[in-house]
Amino acid sequence: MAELLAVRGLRVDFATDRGPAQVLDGINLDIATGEVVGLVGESGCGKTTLARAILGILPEGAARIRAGEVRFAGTDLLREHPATVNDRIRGRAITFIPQDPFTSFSPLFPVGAQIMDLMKWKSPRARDGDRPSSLFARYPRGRYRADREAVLEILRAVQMPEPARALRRLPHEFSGGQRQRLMIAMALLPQPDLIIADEPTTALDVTIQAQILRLLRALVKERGVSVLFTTHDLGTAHEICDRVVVMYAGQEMEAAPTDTFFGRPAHPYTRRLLASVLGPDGEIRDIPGEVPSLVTPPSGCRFHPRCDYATAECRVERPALRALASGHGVRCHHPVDAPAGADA
Amino acid sequence: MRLLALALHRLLWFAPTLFGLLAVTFVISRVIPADPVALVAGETATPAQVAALRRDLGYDRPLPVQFVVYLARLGRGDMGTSLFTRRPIVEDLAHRLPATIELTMVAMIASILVGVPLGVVSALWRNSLLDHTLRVVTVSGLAIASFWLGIMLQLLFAMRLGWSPLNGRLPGFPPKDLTGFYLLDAALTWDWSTFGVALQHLALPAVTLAFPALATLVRFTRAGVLDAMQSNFVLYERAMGLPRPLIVWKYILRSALTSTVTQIGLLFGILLAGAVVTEAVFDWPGIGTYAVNSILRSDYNAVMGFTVWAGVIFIVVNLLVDVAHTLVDPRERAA
Amino acid sequence: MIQNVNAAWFAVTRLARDRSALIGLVLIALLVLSAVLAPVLATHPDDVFELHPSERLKEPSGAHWLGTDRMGADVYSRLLFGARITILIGIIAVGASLAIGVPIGLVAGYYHGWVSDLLMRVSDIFLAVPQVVLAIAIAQTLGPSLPNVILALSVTYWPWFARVVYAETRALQKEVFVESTAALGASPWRLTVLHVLPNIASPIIVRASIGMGFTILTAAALGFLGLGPPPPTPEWGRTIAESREFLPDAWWYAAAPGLAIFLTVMGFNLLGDGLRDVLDPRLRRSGPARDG
Amino acid sequence: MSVPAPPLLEVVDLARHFPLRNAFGRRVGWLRAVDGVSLEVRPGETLGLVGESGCGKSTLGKTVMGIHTPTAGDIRFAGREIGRLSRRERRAVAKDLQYVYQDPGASLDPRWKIGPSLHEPLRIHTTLSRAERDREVRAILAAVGLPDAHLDLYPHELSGGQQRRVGLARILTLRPRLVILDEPTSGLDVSVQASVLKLFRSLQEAFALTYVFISHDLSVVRAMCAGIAVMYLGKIVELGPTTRVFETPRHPYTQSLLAAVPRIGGRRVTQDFALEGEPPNPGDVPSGCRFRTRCPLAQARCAAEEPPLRPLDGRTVACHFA
Repeated sequence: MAELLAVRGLRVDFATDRGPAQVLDGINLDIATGEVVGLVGESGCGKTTLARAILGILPEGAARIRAGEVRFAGTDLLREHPATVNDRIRGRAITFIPQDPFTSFSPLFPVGAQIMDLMKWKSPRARDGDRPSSLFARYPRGRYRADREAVLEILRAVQMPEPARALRRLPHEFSGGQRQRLMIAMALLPQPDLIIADEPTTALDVTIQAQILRLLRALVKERGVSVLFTTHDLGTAHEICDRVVVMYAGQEMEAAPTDTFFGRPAHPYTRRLLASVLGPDGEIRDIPGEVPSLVTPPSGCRFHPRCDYATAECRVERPALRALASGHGVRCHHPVDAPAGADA
Repeated sequence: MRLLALALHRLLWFAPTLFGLLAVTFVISRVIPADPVALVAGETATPAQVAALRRDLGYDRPLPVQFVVYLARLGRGDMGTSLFTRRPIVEDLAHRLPATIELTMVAMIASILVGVPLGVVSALWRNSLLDHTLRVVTVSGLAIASFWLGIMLQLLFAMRLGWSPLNGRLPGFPPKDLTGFYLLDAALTWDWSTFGVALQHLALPAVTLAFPALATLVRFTRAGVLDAMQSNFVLYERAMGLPRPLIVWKYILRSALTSTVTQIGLLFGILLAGAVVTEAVFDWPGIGTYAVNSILRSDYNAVMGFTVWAGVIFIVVNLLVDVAHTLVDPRERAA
Repeated sequence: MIQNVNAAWFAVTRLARDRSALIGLVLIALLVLSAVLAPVLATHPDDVFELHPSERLKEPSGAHWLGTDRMGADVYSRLLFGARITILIGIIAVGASLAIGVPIGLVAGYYHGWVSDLLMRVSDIFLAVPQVVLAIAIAQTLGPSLPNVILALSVTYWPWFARVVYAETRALQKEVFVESTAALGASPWRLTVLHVLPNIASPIIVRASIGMGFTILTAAALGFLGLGPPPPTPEWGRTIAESREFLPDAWWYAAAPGLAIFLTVMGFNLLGDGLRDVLDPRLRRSGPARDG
Repeated sequence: MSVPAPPLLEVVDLARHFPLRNAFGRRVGWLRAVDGVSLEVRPGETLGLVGESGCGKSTLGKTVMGIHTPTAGDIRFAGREIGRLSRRERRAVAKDLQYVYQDPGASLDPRWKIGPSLHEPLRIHTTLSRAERDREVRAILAAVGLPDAHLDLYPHELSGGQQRRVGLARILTLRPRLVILDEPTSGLDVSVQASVLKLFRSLQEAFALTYVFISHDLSVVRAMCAGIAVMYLGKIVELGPTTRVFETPRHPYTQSLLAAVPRIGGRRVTQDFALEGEPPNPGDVPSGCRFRTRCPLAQARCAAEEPPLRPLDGRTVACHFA
């Protein structure tokens, strides 16, 4: 499969009262065309920061990119001219599905107005000469009609009842599930190559989540769009992803195709994490210790203070990413080679 | 529909609030050490004359009775007679109302037109030199005594530089009386020289009055914009690469204005309170001067009249603000 | 107790780091200093009561730093003594407003029903008319004197505190710790006095600081209109009114007390803003965006 | 089999309705958050209350706790009716019946040190001396696994996990008999969730607690509870032993709910997830069976007739066609 996105050695610091926190510490991530990649990890592991760094919307002032590159279809987005990225990449080649569909619409405008604002600038039919040059420029008539047709069609695709009427309604008149359907529609409208979905089902009830996951996977597979799907819920990752990357304290610990990731996880953290998911046996297994501070992270491997397999080497030497099999990488000195659950 | 419901709901509170306000003012104005009747009758009046006058004015009856009589008259639009000018207070007030409204409106419009954009810009470039400068200006605006600011402006622009008249509303004859607002009347009758003179007279009091209101508006707008910039929908719009001017001047500004609109009621309070003192400084022939003079002369019917007027204006403005808020925020409008 | 002292000290050091709050603190310190040390700092301490017709309306000079007034008194010395009146008015009026407004706001905020509706309606009535108007009416009714000015300001300012306390109490009732302490079986008295009040102290303190400034402004306006303490009390607002007939020549006569009012009110406003930033954790700058 | 212990908590036909008002403040209808719920909890048992947002499970918990007053029905705690007590009497019941919020850490007053916060329940409900209270507080603190030194700290000086333990300790100082846990693991990461659940289990043993466990997370309820009540729009649709309900769910809603949970390993469960639509507005519930608008089995009878809970296969189910 062709490489679409490649993040290499990305380091991002956040200013805090106690000094800079290394929220992303030399992270790598690959997404191939048409692939759904899950980015899993616990609160504070940096998955949202990574998603925002790729989009280029880290909080100004607080966040600082120290090193690395974000290569998208050959260009390094971090070094490309910001105006060009905003114009051609963001909202066109890469789109976004936010975590909270309740607050991601402006409450003051009908959703139709907000969708058409997006289309005015980000419609796939907008050629360079056809794009409005300023804020007050008119929406080209012919394109408006075509764009509106496309909007109605995509609303039908996300199973929004009465699409034409829905456009006239205000965001608060929709349920959470419907709003997330609108968000998915807006992410698909510019016909992007990559969608970044940041915990898009966390705020939803389980039956609605199931509907949304089913819908999202069907739509992106049908259109061949790549997706980066961040979640803290391993079950959700299993449902939707082709490949899963697990993060811990700002680093990727393991990346593997979904079956391998859940079937033969090699990193001790991954194995512990999977074991803590409640199964039908009623066993409860936690991970001893707490997530480390990112201001003063542990030396060597960041997981070593909580790891059963830690040796002197782990305390001193930071493990490099190593390939166990095709598409299966692990950042560990002592990867485990056994099916999941064998050591639990 | 929802709008109507809201307006009616507000009106339900109108009567009790006004009643309470009247009761408070009435008690304050009648339980007084000085005897207004004796004051009106003059120093040379005999006790019999004073007593006759007291009976005339109805001041000899028990307080609750006086209050009921007053309310009944008020219901017919009769606020009584000024003890001092001996004219109906309704007439006095109506005569002076346009001057105050003209001054207040000009100050209000000026502070909105200047304050809102400054607030937005200040938030967009926060911690810039401009932001810091504006912060000093706004903090000053709320710390300065408006009567002193007025005097200093008079000192500089009227006395030293001679750029503007010292006080008053207009020398000579006013323009043809259409609305009572000189600026408007002059413009309507195409009398641009009168317009200019009226504007000159209006400038200093309007600036004096507008300054604290402007400071309040800048602060609220700045806070509102900063709030909106933190919201998730702005993050989403940035993530989708929408042009920054669109995000700022459409989505953020609109969101910030919904809360600023609410502040306009407060703003009006600042202006009305300011008008009382500002008019006194500039000899502006409006309600404020009338109120101050009436108070100083213990002309209690007139004081009551002013209080009723101020209370009604206030309640009505708050009602309008609620309605405006509903218009600005479509969530409120939806059935 | 020690913890409280530490907490207070912590707040002060944080305040000192906020530049505008620091300026506010310095201005207020200067005001208090001038008031307390007025007899020492004044170059002509007796001028508060004495007349020197020969020295009338002298320009600022080495002998009279801020010039003299229509009675020939030293403007600078009278300003210092005026600071005492200003502080007195501010503290007593705000203190009395707190004493009336806070309990009313607490009761109205904690209980739901007609009593709280009534209490809030009453404070709304007071808020319906500009404070300065109501204060003028009351001060005039009672006659111009210092206690009457303070009374007029207290009677008209308490509703602001009642409103703030009411709103904060209502907001706090939705907090989990209040609801859970109630579920634990705590009595209303315990809940309001031991839990609610300490947690709404910050907005009350902030409001009190800004209220000091506001009250001082209103008091000056009353003085300006001739409703303040009668002469020869060196009240700042009255001084400005007196100076008007000698303008534009005796500009210092009008400028100096106005500046004094401005700096004083500015001090309280800046301090209030700074306190809001320091005491209100909701407005504290947050750390990095949290995941999840 | 011996005679079962009498239930500690008995809820009979409990209802809690909230008035819906229009813009004029006039009542235009009722939101029937809890509408005729009956259940029993025996001493030492853990009953799970599951359902999606808006199903009324939290309202049920808060009504039992006395935070809401019941619109109708009885709440019997240890044989005594507690739904209609005066406020003062009701406060006294709090000693035996406690409620744990979603984040127990948030139940601590931010301006109070841990020590006074832990003493407070004992000051309210007992006449113990300071020294006796202190002994009790230290014992409980040890039971939740925290050192004495924490007594002198403020909540914000503790980590989130420690705050949660203190919040639980505060409730346990009264040695309650029944504890209602309201979504205690919602929003937690799986590894943290595991340690919290472990703590609940050990405390239940140490203090002989009875739990009512409210959660939207089926796997958590499955791990923690012996019995389970599934709620939909203010009603219980299925009630029975957890293993039975999970292995052979009989109500179509329970079936959908279980089918919607993503599972690790095997095939994707959402691929063939069948339930369509969203729950209706709880202010305007459908006639008859409330689930019929989304139910794959719905027939004419379901709109006309409300299905009662009836015993079936070792549990009770409210469905005509289960």
